[in-house]
Amino acid sequence: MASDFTQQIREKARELLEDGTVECVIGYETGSDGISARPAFIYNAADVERLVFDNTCTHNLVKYLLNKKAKSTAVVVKGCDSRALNLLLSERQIERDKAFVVGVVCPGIVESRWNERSEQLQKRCDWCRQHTPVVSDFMVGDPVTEQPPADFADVAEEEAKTAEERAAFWQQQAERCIRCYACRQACPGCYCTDCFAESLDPEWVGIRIAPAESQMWNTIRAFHLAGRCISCNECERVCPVNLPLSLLNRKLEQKVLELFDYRAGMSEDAPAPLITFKKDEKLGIAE
Amino acid sequence: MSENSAPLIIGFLCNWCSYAGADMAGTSRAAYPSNIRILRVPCSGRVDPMMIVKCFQEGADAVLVAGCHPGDCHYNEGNYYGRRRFALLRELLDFMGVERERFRVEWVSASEGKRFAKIVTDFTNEMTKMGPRKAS
Amino acid sequence: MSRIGVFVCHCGTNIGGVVDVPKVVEAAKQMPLVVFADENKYTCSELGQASIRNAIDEHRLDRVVVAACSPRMHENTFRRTVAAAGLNPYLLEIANIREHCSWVHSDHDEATVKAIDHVQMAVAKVARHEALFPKTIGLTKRALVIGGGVTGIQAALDIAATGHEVVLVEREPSVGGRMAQLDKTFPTLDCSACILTPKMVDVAQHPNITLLSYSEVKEVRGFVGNFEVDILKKAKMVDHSKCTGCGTCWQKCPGKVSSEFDLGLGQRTAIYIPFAQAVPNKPVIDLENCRYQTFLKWDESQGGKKPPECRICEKICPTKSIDWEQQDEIVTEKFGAIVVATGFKTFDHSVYGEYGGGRYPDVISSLQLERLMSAAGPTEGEVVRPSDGAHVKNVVFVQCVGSRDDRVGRPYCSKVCCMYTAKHAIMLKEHDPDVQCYVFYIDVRAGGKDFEEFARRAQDESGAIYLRGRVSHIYQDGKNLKVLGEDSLIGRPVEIEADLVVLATGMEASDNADTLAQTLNISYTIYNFLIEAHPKLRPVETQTDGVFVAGSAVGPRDIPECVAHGSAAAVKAVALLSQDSLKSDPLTSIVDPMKCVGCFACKVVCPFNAIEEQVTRDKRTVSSINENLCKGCGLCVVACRPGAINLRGFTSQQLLSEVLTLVRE
Amino acid sequence: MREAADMVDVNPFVPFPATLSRVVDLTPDVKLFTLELDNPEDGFDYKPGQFGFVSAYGAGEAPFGLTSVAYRKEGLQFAIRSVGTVTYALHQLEPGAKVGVRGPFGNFFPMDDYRGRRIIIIGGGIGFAPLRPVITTVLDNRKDYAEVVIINGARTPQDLCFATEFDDWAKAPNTKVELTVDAGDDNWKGRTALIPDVVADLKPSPENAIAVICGPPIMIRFTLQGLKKLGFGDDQIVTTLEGKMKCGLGKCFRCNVGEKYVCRDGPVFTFEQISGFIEQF
Amino acid sequence: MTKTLSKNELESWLGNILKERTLVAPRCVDDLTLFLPVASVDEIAFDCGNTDLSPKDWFFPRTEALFTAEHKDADIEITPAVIEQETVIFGIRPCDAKGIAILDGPYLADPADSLWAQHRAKTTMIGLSCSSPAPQCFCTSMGGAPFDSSSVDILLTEVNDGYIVDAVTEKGEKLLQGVELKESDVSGSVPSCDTQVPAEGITEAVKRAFDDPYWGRLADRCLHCNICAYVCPTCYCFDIRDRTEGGKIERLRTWESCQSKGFTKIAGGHDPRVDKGSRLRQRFCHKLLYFPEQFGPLGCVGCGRCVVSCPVNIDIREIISDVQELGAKVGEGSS
Repeated sequence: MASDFTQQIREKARELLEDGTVECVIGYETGSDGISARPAFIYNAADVERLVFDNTCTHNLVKYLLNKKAKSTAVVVKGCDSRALNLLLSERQIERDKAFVVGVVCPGIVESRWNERSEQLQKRCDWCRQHTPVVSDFMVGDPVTEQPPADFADVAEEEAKTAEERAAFWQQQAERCIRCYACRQACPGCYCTDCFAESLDPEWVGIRIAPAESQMWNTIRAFHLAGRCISCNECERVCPVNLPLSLLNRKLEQKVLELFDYRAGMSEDAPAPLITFKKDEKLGIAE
Repeated sequence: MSENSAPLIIGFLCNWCSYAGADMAGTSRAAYPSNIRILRVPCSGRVDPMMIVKCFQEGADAVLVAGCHPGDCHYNEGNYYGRRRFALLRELLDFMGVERERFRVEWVSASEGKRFAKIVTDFTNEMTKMGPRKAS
Repeated sequence: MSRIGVFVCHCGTNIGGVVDVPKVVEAAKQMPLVVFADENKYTCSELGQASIRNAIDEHRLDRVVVAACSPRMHENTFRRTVAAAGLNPYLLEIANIREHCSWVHSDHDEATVKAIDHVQMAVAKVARHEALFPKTIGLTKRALVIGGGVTGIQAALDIAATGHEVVLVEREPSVGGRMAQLDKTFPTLDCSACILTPKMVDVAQHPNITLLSYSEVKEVRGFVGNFEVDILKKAKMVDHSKCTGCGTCWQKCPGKVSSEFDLGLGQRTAIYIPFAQAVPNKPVIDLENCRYQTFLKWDESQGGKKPPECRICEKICPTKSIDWEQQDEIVTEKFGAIVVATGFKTFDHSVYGEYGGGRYPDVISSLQLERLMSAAGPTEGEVVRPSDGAHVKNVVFVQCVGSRDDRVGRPYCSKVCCMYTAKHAIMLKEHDPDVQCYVFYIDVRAGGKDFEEFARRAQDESGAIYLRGRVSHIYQDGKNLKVLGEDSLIGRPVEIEADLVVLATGMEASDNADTLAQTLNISYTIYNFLIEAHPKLRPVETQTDGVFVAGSAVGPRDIPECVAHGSAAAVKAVALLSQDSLKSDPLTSIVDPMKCVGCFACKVVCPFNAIEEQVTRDKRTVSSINENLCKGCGLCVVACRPGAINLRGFTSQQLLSEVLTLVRE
Repeated sequence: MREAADMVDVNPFVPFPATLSRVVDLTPDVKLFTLELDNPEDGFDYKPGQFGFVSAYGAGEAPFGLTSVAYRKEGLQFAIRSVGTVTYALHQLEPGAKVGVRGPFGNFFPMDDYRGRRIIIIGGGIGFAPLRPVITTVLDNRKDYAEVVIINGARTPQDLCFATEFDDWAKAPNTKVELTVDAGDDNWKGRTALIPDVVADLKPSPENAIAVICGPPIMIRFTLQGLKKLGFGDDQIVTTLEGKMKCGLGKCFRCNVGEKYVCRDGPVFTFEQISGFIEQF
Repeated sequence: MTKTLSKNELESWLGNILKERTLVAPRCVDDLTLFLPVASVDEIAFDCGNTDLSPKDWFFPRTEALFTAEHKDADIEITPAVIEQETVIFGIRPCDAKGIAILDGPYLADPADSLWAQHRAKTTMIGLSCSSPAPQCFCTSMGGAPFDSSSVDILLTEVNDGYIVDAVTEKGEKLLQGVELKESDVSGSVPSCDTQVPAEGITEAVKRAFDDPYWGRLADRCLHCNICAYVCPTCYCFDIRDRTEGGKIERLRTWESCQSKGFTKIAGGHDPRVDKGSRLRQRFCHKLLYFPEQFGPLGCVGCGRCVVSCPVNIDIREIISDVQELGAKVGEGSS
């Protein structure tokens, strides 16, 4: 399967580069450990043989489309990642006609780190209900009927704790955070040129690399993604100190689903829940 | 934190309904505990969730946001957006250990002075019972 | 350089009695950037204000904090005070230590602590205030009135009377609206046409009024004082500049169709004026039913014999006014104010299956009865049965058809039905003493000058029999109708044989009221009635400055109310137009184009369409605020993740520094 | 090398305590701050072109070129434009306010080497500020230098720094002062042109000359080209670079251009040196 | 002859140390190993691999007050930060220790950074030879070795029944005073770190490849996530800002990264290093060109943390070989 996907992607890439449809193809290639994939930028048809697709292709390449300079780019996009396309289209951050989407029906992605590759599927794959891309110009693999995703057991588990325990838990996580902002840099939904976290005036987040600031950062990061997070889980994957960031996103995802019956990035035109409203909705606020 | 061990409550009141409601509480001498500190904002929809998180992160014990009743917003829609933001924010805060009780949203009209006083009184008592925030 | 002065008010004993004012003053002196602090017995008094002005000079204060009563009380007073001393009025902040402190707290120490905190917050905020200047914008001293019913006519005439230009847009070929269709008006029974027609003529002749009949409003751009409106002028096919309204054409036109004005009870020609007293009294051609058009549209393939070319009107027109080339055209006009008076339409009773669902010709609506009664109507005032033209003897009136009825989604009361039904009963009796009227009602609502007397008159003098109860069923029985109902007062079923049944159909918002509301960005109810800015205190204003509403477009109203509201709206419009320039509140949002990422969440949430798109030098599309539309709610500020938008007077910096004084001290 | 243990005492990040003695508005958004050290024995001997960090406690510190000359003993002067949080905070301060100052840092204009040479001083906007000490030094020792041309440009007449001193400068023998703005106003008598155009128009001779220029990057680029057209060699054109700095001590390596530290090896460089840098500036 | 210490003796020794000093050692927190203070010896993860974050935190803390200032009436009173606490770091790897040591270059150069100096003076490093170099390690290529003792005060080398103890410095000697060391002739067999990276002459190569489009291409996939800088033992970029609370002003220094956007943006708005390529190049040039030119050693010690942590697999070892090739090519071109 994988080898077959790889072939299809290479052929399409060659075609697109040769006929000048795109200047660059963003895909995956084998990394320096020889066993896991990394993002690859292919500019010449001659280099398409570098492209691969396997179950270590974890990166959400949509992030790279935010680089506005690229004129026309083809990008290899898994089902989950593809939701980011809708998000960015609806927020007018990318232009549809500049991006050629090579959609890949996702076979599921395994936990892998540099030089470590398990056969264990990533947890986001259990949550995933979008193995088939929602946007694509060329589809690799046959669309599958989506299975209902795993429930929010992880969230429930956290909620089972007392508030005090939760506070302590997050405090302890915050102590680890080094404020590198990798979570932000990897997130396709984080594209602000000036992030609130670096604003000096108003200074929302102080300079200290300390729990209070880290919590402020992580809370607002999550909230800015409320109803926008497409749960590709890149933030958590890249975190060098393994903060359970997905818990926050998931909590909000769950609530957004429950209160607004909304799932981010499923369509280009459905307005994100926080920029719309229903007059008579009951949200458990001041009722 | 406020000087005394009593809880520090920060209140964001929309100018058109709730701030006026608090004024009404004054004119009708409806007494309530003095812990609350009131900021005037044009609309409950102007209250940035970041501001609320900041309050808690900096050690406030509780936050009250009060705005016009749904349908009465001076700007027609402000409180509807606010309602959605706050509904989510409260969940997130609670999830991170800031008990949902500590973040209250109320609709208070300009005529509900007594009610405003009651809300603040109840809120303050509840917060005193809960005691100061534990972590961070 | 910030040099802040703090003025703490005793307000007699109102504040001083609880808050230790001298202590607050001392605390204020220690606050950063505060160079002066003092107390006053009554800061709002001339004495108190003078002390502020003096201190501003003496201590070169550039910002002022007044700790006193609610800003809602005296903010403007003190803005004027500092302005008088040469400071920008927006470099002032009020600390509310009366309503929010001394009046609600009894413990002196606690109240004093809180007062100090509130002063500290005000100081922190005022330090970040910036001088703001209201923008003055010019305005077009013309008004647009949408809707040529009695309300619109009244508004147009009143505005025109003050010397301002008015454009009156009417969808139909003639002004007059519903009132023109009425025979008499309650409770005075004066002839509707007789009192309306003169006003219609005035409109046509008034030098300040341009009447655009057979036209509709399509687009509205701009803002108060500076609206730009696209108006669709439907092709009349008749050059009104030549036409003299002699009437030859519509007398000779062979294309006959049922008349909208007479609600299907009469006929009109294809080239027509809706009714005799129409204004303008010049015809339009209804292309649907014009024979020449059918001739043009005809093609061999469909077979049959070629229809005649007709063009009779063209041939006989003495002034050669028929213009087959005319096209719909869009004209764009500028206005300073807009009055919306789109009126109402009557409820379509065909949804009531039990009343025959519109199948029985002799079950008619009360408006149809008006046409039958009207001397200018299809029967020249003879009240006869549509089915066979027989004179009527037994007439049953059914109230609340499409009113106070949840089943048909019309829970509201249409307000006028009780009275016009009484009027009908009285009039029918006058037409023919042998007539017997029965009225099935739920309540008789006769609140209004001489209304109750009028309703009684229908029963006492005209002998109408009022039966309290709903009609359960109406069916054709031979030539006549059987009306089954219940007299709930005696709790017995009643059956009445009637030769005419009149349904008191309620009022509904006119067609496309909602679309128009959207183009004007004003809100409307689920019944598409327009919503006023405040139901009691701002009855003709709307949430959109410069747009006013009047008449039954807002809800069921009778003629005097409509006229009154028409005049009211006119006054508001004139009050606006008689200014030489408008001042825009400077407390609006501003965008930092460098930070804006162009996601336009702000544009989505803005209730006032104040967010515009702008392309920067480096080719990015970013938001910019139309300060004339922005009302300063700050929704966009919160929607803006990168913090590119801020709200003057309530900037994030200011709110944050207020908060920090509380938590970081 | 010395043991860490021997270097623990002096904390180079602690500023000298100083007091604002004078604050003068130069332009709508530039103020001239004069600082007096609270403890003169701290010593702060500096040369034209050097810079210091000024602290507004609570807001932070930022580097500014000194606009005064040490020998005049007029206090430490900095022309500061309100652009960020620190400068904003400084602009809020009044005479008497306590501030901090670190320095002097960096190299300086080798005024002695310039003796006997023709000096062309070209400054744009706030970039003119660090050139003022050069002007003062040259004019105070007028005879030591040949012809002097001063070109000061800004967006508008109001934005010209040190306007009050132009006349005195112009009075000095064999000294020309040229003012230019992008957009003049009704009572503007001077030129309305871009600095590079003014240079092209004046055609200063490169012979035995030194051109000292400072201003926004674009202005520097085009002025540089202009001067080279006139025959100036890279070694005859000197500028003072601006880099993002945090320490001024050659530690944080934020201001580096290639292997060079603007704060320690600079800020004064000839274009001969700059073109030698591995990294483009 | 070598001196040795049994596991138990080691533990009791460490136990004594943490009585009067802060003992920092590798500790397992969830699924991470970090250098953290330990309250008791059994918290120490003795046989962990390389820690996830480098120990630089204990010399160059992620957040540190340079001094505090307080308004005293009309005056401002300044108190420079002083590091009182004596600290012992146990289990530091030779590569990490070297990382700290080479930072003396910039930090102790005149004028010395007194805080760094204090941390260095107050901290004793008990190194632990690298018994099993990880696949990402390449210390030997960077002039280090798994058993390099040059940068620690004491080097322990694990042997079957304990540790060989090598007191390198006076400080180390002091710390060992009163500890019973056995004489023995065991010799620690230390594996070499076999990943070879062609670092020979890399400085010259980088110079030649400086303007090559290579950097831009490499930056294509870079997220500028700063992880490399934050996990690196030799990255020492910092930011400085004030923080006020309750009238007390702290001037704080915190970690930063040359990879973050606007790192070099000046107040006027100009940013000499806007494009991703030049930003990424800055990091490698600093380590492989600028640092060695100024201070001698390469600015990389081959701990391999960035190799493992980089979410997009930007692998410095790959870069070094690429640049060598490029350099060679350019070299030919020019000659």
